[in-house]
Amino acid sequence: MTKPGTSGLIFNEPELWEKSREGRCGISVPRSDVPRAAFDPALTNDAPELPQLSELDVVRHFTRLSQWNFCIDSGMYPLGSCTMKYNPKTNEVQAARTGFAAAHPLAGDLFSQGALKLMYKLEQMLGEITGFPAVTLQPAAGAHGELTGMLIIHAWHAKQGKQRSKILVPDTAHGTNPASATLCGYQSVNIKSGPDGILEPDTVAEAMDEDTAGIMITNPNTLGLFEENIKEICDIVHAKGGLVYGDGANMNAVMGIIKPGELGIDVLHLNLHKTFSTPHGGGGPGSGPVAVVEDLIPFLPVPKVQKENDTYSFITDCPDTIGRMHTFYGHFGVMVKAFAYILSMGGDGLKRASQLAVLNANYIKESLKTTLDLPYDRPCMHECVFTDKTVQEHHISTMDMAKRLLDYGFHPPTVYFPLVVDAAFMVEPTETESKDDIDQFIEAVKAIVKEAASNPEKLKSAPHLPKVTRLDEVTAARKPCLKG
Amino acid sequence: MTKPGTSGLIFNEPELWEKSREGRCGISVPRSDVPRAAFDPALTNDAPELPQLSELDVVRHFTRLSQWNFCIDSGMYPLGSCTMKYNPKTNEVQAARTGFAAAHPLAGDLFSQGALKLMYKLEQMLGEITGFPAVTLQPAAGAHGELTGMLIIHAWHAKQGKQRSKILVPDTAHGTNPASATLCGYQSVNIKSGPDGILEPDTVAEAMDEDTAGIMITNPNTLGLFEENIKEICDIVHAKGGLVYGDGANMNAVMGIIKPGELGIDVLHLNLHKTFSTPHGGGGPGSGPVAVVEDLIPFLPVPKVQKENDTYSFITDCPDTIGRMHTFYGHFGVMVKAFAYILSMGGDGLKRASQLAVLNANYIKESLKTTLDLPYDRPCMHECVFTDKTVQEHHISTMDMAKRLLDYGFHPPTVYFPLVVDAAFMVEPTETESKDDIDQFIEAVKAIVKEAASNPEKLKSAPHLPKVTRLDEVTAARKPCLKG
Amino acid sequence: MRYLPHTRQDIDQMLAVTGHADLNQLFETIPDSAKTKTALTLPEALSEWDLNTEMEELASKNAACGSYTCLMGAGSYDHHIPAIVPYLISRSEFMTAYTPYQPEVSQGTLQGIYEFQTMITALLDMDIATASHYDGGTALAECALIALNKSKKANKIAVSSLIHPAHRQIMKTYLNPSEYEMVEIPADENGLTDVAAFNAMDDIAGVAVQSPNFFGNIEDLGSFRAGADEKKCLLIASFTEALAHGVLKSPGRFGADLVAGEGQSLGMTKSFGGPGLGLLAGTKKLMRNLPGRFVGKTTDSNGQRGYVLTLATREQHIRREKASSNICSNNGLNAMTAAIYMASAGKNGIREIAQLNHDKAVYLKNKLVNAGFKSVFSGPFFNEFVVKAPSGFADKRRELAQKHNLYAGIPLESYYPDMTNHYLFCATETVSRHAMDLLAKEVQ
Amino acid sequence: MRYLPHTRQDIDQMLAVTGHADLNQLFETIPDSAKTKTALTLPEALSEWDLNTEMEELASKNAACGSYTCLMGAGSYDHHIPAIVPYLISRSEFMTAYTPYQPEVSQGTLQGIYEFQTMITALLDMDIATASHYDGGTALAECALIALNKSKKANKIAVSSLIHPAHRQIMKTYLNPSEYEMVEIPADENGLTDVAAFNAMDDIAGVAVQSPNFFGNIEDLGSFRAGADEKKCLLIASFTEALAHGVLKSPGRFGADLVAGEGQSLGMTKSFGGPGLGLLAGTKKLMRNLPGRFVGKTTDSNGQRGYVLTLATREQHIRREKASSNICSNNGLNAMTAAIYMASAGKNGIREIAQLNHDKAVYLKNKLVNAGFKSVFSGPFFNEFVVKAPSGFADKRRELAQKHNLYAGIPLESYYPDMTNHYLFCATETVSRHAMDLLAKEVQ
Ligand SMILES: Cc1ncc(COP(=O)(O)O)c(C=O)c1O
Ligand SMILES: Cc1ncc(COP(=O)(O)O)c(C=O)c1O
Repeated sequence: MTKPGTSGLIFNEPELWEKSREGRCGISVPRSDVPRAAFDPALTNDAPELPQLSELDVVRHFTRLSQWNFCIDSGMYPLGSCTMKYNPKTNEVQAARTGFAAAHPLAGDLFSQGALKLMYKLEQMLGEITGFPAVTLQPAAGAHGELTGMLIIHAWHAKQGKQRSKILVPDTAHGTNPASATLCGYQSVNIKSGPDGILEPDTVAEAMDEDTAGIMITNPNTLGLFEENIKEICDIVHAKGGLVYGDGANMNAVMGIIKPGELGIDVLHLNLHKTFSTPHGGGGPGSGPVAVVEDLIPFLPVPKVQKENDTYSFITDCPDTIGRMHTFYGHFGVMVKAFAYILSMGGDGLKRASQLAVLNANYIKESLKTTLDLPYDRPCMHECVFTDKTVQEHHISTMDMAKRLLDYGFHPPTVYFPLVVDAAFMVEPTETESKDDIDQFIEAVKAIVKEAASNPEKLKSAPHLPKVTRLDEVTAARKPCLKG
Repeated sequence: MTKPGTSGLIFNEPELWEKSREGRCGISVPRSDVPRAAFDPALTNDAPELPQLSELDVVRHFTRLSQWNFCIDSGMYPLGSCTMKYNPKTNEVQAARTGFAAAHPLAGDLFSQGALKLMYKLEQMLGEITGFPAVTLQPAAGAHGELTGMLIIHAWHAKQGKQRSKILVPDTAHGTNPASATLCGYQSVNIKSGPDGILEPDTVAEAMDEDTAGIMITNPNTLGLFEENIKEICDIVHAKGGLVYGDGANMNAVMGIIKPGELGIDVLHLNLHKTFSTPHGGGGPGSGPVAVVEDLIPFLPVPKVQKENDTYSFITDCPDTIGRMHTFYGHFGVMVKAFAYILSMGGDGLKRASQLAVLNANYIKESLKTTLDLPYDRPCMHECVFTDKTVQEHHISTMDMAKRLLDYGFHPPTVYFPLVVDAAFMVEPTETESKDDIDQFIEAVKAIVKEAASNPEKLKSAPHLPKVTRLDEVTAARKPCLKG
Repeated sequence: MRYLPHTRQDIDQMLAVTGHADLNQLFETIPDSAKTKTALTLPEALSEWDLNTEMEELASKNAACGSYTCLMGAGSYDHHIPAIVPYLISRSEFMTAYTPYQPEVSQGTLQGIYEFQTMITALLDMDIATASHYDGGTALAECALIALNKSKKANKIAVSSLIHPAHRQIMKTYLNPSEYEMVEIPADENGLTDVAAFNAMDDIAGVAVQSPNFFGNIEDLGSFRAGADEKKCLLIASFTEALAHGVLKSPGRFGADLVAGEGQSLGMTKSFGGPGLGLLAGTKKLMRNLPGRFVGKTTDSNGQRGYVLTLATREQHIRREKASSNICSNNGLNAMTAAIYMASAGKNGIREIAQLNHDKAVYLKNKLVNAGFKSVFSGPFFNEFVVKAPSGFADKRRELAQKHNLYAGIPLESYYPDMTNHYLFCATETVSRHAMDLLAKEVQ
Repeated sequence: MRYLPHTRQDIDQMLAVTGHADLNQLFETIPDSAKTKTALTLPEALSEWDLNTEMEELASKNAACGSYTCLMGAGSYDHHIPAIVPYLISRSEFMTAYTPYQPEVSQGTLQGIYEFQTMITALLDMDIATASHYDGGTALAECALIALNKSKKANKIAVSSLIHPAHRQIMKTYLNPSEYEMVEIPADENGLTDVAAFNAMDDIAGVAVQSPNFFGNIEDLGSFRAGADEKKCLLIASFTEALAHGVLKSPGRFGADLVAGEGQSLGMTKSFGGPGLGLLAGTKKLMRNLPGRFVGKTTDSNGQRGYVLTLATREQHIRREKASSNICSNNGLNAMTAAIYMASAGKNGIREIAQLNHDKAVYLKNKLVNAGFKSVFSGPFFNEFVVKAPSGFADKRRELAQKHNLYAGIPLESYYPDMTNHYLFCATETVSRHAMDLLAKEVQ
C-alpha cells in the first residue's frame, strides 16, 4: 500500500509586515466624484499601521499560507466530534448568489421575501429532522445554540416561578456544555457514565433534585455511543420538574433513525457546520439552530420568522422571549448552504448518510480493535474511541500516533477527548469517505502501531513531512506573543 | 536570507481509473421530464470506459494534483519569452459574467451587441498600442497568429500576381516562426544575428531577393535586445517587394515606447496570454491577435466586426480575405480578460508596466553579470540571457542550475533557448515582481553558482524538494506511454 | 447520490466486517421504541440543476438582486470587495480546514489569524485582539460580562442608549440570568451619549459607548475615559463600522480597556446580516479575561518560527464550567477574510477609502437637506447620519426601491418611538454621486 | 497601480544598479527615431469598481444575460456544468502555471492531461489523443494536412459538405497556400453524406466526415471506412458534439484513422464561441504525425511514477521548420476542464446525459412537427435536427427571444442558400419540457 502522505515543494513566507514597503497598495481605491470633506484633525489619527503590499504580494502571501494547511479536499479528516464531511461546492455557489450575498438585513420584509422564505423552510425542515415543532436559526455556532437553549430553560424555570441552581452534565459532555450552563448561572453537576460508556438512569435519578434545572445530554454521546436509556432519563428529569437539553452536534449518526423530539428531549441544538455539510472554515463561522418542544416556543429568541398566507415577516412581539442572540438573524450565509444540502439530499439521502456514517465508523472500529485498545467494545454510532494502551509499553502516546498519522497523509483523529477515556483517540470518518480511503487509514494506523515497537523514536519526533515539526506550546502560553 | 523553497506535506494520488469503482458517479444526473427515446442498438456502443468516482473523489484528486504544480501565485516564474506576469483575479470575474460566459456565438448580432462591442473596442485598443489601423482577434494563440499573418502575406503576394518561395527567419526566432512559414509553403532562410545579438542590415540585404516573401522578425528579440536596425531592415525588405512580419510576443517591453506599426512592420501578432495578463492555464488557451497595415486589411480573416452608427455586426463579405481561422471568433473568453486588463491599466499604466519590466530585467542582468556569463553585455529589454560558462568547469550545466533553482523556490528561467546562445539561461522577471522577490532570486542564483563549486553533486541530483526528481525523458520518448 | 461513495459491493464487504446483516441492523443498540416510526417528510432530493433554479428563484426575491444603491447601514455596510478576497478565501485549504488544533498542518490558518490579530490591534491601537467572535453584538456582550465579572463590588454596566439597539438587546439577553444590571445612559440633544448622566451613576463596573454611535455621530470617548477613571470602571468602546478606524482617532488612543465591534466592512458581503465578524480587543492586563481563541507565535523543535492556538486554559475545552466564555467555533474564515482585505487595502488604502465614505456621506446629507430634509444633529459623523424626512417619505421610499432599486435610509421610529419620520442614512464609497443626485431630485 | 509593486525607493535603488538616470533612459538602445511620439490614446485607467460596472453593462447586452432557453447548437452547446468544474479549474495552481516544461513542478498539470488523453481515447475508442488543440475546426484542418502530407501521390482531401461550414472554411484557409485540393462530397436527400459520390472520387488522400453531421444526422461511418479502404486513404471522423460519444458508436469502432472534434460540451461554457477545446486522436501508426503536445508516463530517478511532455521532436521548438505543426500554446486548461468533467460524469453519467439529450431532442422535434413544422430528414439524430418552419417564423423567432428569452434554432439559409426557412434546432439536457411546450404553443 502506498500511503497518501509524501513531501513536496512549498514556500516559506514572512509575516505580512516584513513584506510591507511604504507606498505599495493592493486595493483599487475608488475614484472620487464628490468634494473632499475634511475632518477636524482633532478627531483623526494617523492612518492605521496596516502593511503595504501589491495585489500580487497579497495573492502570493495567502496562496503560500494556504498550502501549509491540511483540509478535507486534500485528505481524510477523521476528527471525532467534528463531522468533517465533504462540503459540496454547489452550496458555495448558492450562498454567493447576489440575491443572498448582497441582501441587506434591514431592507424590510417586503424586500426580503426570498431570505425569509428560505429561513422559514429551513426551520421547518430542521424541525422535521429533529422531531420538534419549532426552531430558531439565530445561534451563530453550537456553543451559542447551547447558550440559547440554556437561556430558554432558565427563562422557563423563571416563568414557573422558581429558579433552580444546578444542572446535570455527564462526564462525556463537550466542554461547551458546562461553560454554557455557567453563563446561565447554573452550577454544573458532573454525572458519571456507566461501565458501558452510557448514562445509567440510576445515576441520574440520584443526582436529580428539585433544585436542578435539568440535564444536558449529548446523544449519540461523545464516545460515539447511543444513550440507550434516554427515554427513561428524560422521564426521571421531567418527574422532578427539570428539562432535558440535547446537544445534537452528533446528529449525523441518526438522521431518519431517531427524532430527539420524540424521546423526551426538550431543547436541542444542531451544528449546521457538521451534520449539514457547511464548511468549517478553519474555525468558523458555524450555525447552531435550536429546536424546542411546544411549551418552550414562547421563549425562543426574536426576531422570529412568521408566515401568513404566502407572505413572510419578522416578528418581535413575543413577551416571553429570552431576547436577541445575534445582531441580525444569525449566520444566514451558512443557513443557505445547509438548506441547499438538505434539498440536495432529500429525506432518504439524509438517512442514507447517517447509515453510511455509522457503517464507516463501525468498520473502522472492527478493523482496528485488535490493533488499538477499544475501551467500549460495543456497536458504535458515527465515531469510535480508542486509547493508546497497546502502545504505552513503547512509551508511545496518543499524541505520538496522531502526529505520525500526518506523515502518512491523514489528519489525526480528535485526541484526549472525551475526558472519560484516558488518552482518547476518537475517530469519526463520516459518510463521504470511501471504503478505499478508510482502508488506507486503517493500514496507516496499523503501520504506526508496528512502528511504535520497531521505531518509537520516529513516532516521538513525528511529524516529519509538514512544514514545521512539533511546536513549543508551553512557551507560547507562558510568554504569549499574540501580535507581530 | 531565507530562501522561499522548503518542503511540506503533500499527497500521493493514483491515476483516476485506479480509484474507479463500479457504480460511483460524481455528477448530478438531471431529472428527465420527457419520454425515453431509445436508439437503434446498431447505432450505439457500450458506455465509454470513463472512471467512476464520487464528487469528493474528484475534488480530492484534482486538489491533490494541483498541489504538485508551481504557479505564479505561489512564486516567481522568470521564464524568458513567456511573460509570466500576475494574472489579475478581477479579469476572471469579468470573463465569468453570465452575459459573456453563457453567450451563444450564433445568437445573432442583435443579441450579441455587448460581445461585438467589446471585440470592436479591443481591436481598436490593440491597434493603438501597436500602431496599426486594423486588428483581427480570431487567432487562438501566438503561433496561430503567426500562421494568420503569414497567410495574409501569402495572399498579398498572390494578389500581386507572383508568389514567392522563401522567407527570412533570424536565428533568434521562436520555433513557431519557421514552422508557421512552412505551413504557408515558404522555405525558411536562416539569418544570423550580428555580434551584438541583433540583426545587421547587411546580412538581411544579402539574403533578401525577389523570390523572398519577406522576413519574420521578433522585436525585442528573444535575446531581450531591441532590434535597433529595424527601420533599415524594413526598408531593405520593402525595397525588394517583401513584407515584414513582426512577432510581437515580446511587446511587454515596449508598450507606449515604440509602435511596431510606425517602424515599417506590416503584420504583427500579439500574445494576449503574455503581455495582456491572461493566464497561461498550464499550456493555454491563449489568444494571438494580428495587426496589419492599411494595405493588408482586405486580407484579414472573416468574420470581422463592423460598427455602423452605434450598432455592431459581423461581416464576412470580403473577397480578398484569407478565410476563416477559427470555428467562431477566436478565444472570446481570453479577449474579455485582456480587455479588462487594458481598461484597468490605461495608457500610462501600460507604459509604466513596460518600463518596470525593463527595469527589472536590467537590474537582474547587472546584478548577475559577474556571477553568470552574459554573452551580450548591453542594455536589455524585458529579459536577459546568460549561459552556463562560469560553471562549466565544475561540470555543471544550465539544466543543473535550473533544477536547483526549484529547491530554492523559484521557477527556472527558460533554458536552452534562444538557440544562438549555448545553453541559454533566459530570465524574464516581468514588472509584477517586486524588488524584494527579485533580490531573493538573485541571491538564489549566486548561492547556486557557489554550490556549483562547493557541492556540484547537489546540483546534478537536483531538484530535491519537489514531489518527483528528474524524470526519464529518454525512455518516455523511446517507449511512449500516452494513456493509462 | 454523488456525495456518497459507497458502492453496493463496498457496503456488503463492510457489513461482513462489522457483522451486520444490513444497514438497519447497525442501529441495534437503539431500542426499537426510540426509533422514529415515520420516514423524513422532506422535499424529494433535487439535482444540482434543479437546486440552482430553486435557489435563484429565492435569491431573486430579495432586494439585493442585481446591483442596487444601498443607502442603509445600521450595522451592515455596502462596501467594495476586491476580487482577490473571495478568490483567496475560497481556497479549499482555508475553507475546508477545521480549527487549527493540529498546528503542524494548520500553519496557514494560524499565521493568517495571527496576522489578523496584529492588524486589528493596529487598527484599534489596542494591545491584543482575539481570533474573532460571532459578531459585534455578541462580542460586546462578552465585554460587558468581563467588566462585571472582574469587578469586586460594582454590579452594573452602563450602556449608552446610542449603542446599536440590537447590541443592547443581546447584552440584555446575556445578562438576564445573572444578578447584574444594565443601565442605559441617555442621549443628549446632539445625538451623543450624555456623559454627565454617566458621571452621576453609581456602582458601575464598566461603561460601554459606541463611536460612531448608532446615529452615526462621533462620540467623545475621552470624556468617558475620564469618567471611567473616576469610577475605576472599565471603558468599553464599541463600533459597527470598522472602516471608521481608517481615519478616526482609535479607541486605543482614547484609552479604552476593551473594544468590541463588527468587522463585516472588512471584505465581507452583507449576506442578510451574517456571518459577519465579531472583533474583540483589550489591554494586555485583560488578556486572560478575554473570551475565545488566540493564536500565538512560537518555535518548532528545530527552532523554526511557527504559530499555535494558545492560552487555551481560559477556554471551555480545558476549563469547562470555569472557562472565560463558552465560545468554541468562532468566525475564523471571516477573520481570514478581514486579514486579506486589510493586507490589500494597507495603511494608505484604508485611510483613503474611509475618507471617501465620509465625503460621500457629507455630500448626501447636504443634498438631502437642500431637498427639504431636516438635519437633526450638527456634530461630526462618519458615513451615517440622521435626518428628519418630509411627511410622505415612507411611500416615496418604497417607490424608490421598487422603481429605482434605491434603498433610502432606515426608519428610526421602531428603535426610538419618538423619532417619527427620522431616518438613518448611510453612504459608502460604493454610492455614486449620480445616485445621490437622483435621490435628491426624486424627493424634492 | 495595484499590480505594480515598485515603490519610488525601489526604482531609485534599481536605477542606481543599472546605471540609468530615469526610467526613460532604460530604453537608450532604441533609436529616438524609432520611439513613438504620441502617448497611448486609451481610455483612462478604471478602478476595479468602475471596471465591474462597465463590464456588466457590456455583458448585459448579450442574449446570455440571466437564464435563457437555448435551442441552438451548431458547434456550441448549452450543457450543465457541475459546480466543482469551475471551482477546481480556477485553482491558481492550474490556472497560473505555464506549459509543463519543468516536469518536476508540473506533475499536477501533467498527470491531469495524461488522464485527459486517456479518457479521450476511451470516449472515441482511439489509440492515442493529443494534449488538445485550439478547437474542433483547427484540429480538423490539421488532420487534413496529415492525410495530405502522408500521401505519396494523392493530393486531394474529400470533405463532406455536411461538416460544420466553419470547419470546412478553416480547412480551406489552411490548404490555400498549398498545392492540395479540397473536394466536397455532396449530401443526399436524407441529409447524409453521399458515399457513392465519394466512392467515385479519385486521387484522394483522406476523407473527412462529421457524425452527427451539421444537420444532426448520424452518418454511417462504416461505409466511408469501406470506401477509404478501397482508395487506401485515411478516414477522418469529426464531430462538434463530444457528448454524442456517450451513447453513439465511437469513431474508433468504425475504424477511423484520425478523429478531430470540438470538446466544449465537456464542461466548458459557450463563451461566445471560445475558448473551446480541440480534440485530436489517431491510431498508433500516426503517432508521430500528430500535431501538438503529448504527455507520457515515465519514472523519476528514484523509480517513482511521473509524467513528462514527450515526443517533442515532432514539435516546432525542436524541429522548427520541419515540425509536424506550428502549434505551441494549446487549450490546456480546457483539456483539464474536460478531464474534471469526464471524471465527474464517469461511465454511467455520460451515458445517461447523452441519452437525455437525445430524449429531449426527439421530444422537441415531435412537438415542432405537431405544431406545423416540417420534418426534413427522417433518419436518426442525436440532439440536433433540421425542420422547415412555416413562413413568418423568422419574426416569431425574434419575438420569442425578446419576450421569452427563448432562442429557437439557427437559420440554415446563410450556410445552404437553398434551405430557406430551414432551421437547425438543438435540445440538450438543460432544456425543460415546459420551455419546449411553450415554444410549440407559441408557434402553433
Ligand atoms: C458535541 C459538541 N457539542 C458542542 C460543540 C460546540 O459547537 P461549536 O464549536 O459550533 O460552538 C461541539 C463542537 O466542537 C461538539 O462536538
Ligand atoms: C517569441 C514568441 N513567439 C511566438 C510564440 C508562440 O505563441 P503561442 O505559444 O501562443 O502559440 C511564443 C511563445 O512561446 C514566443 O515566445
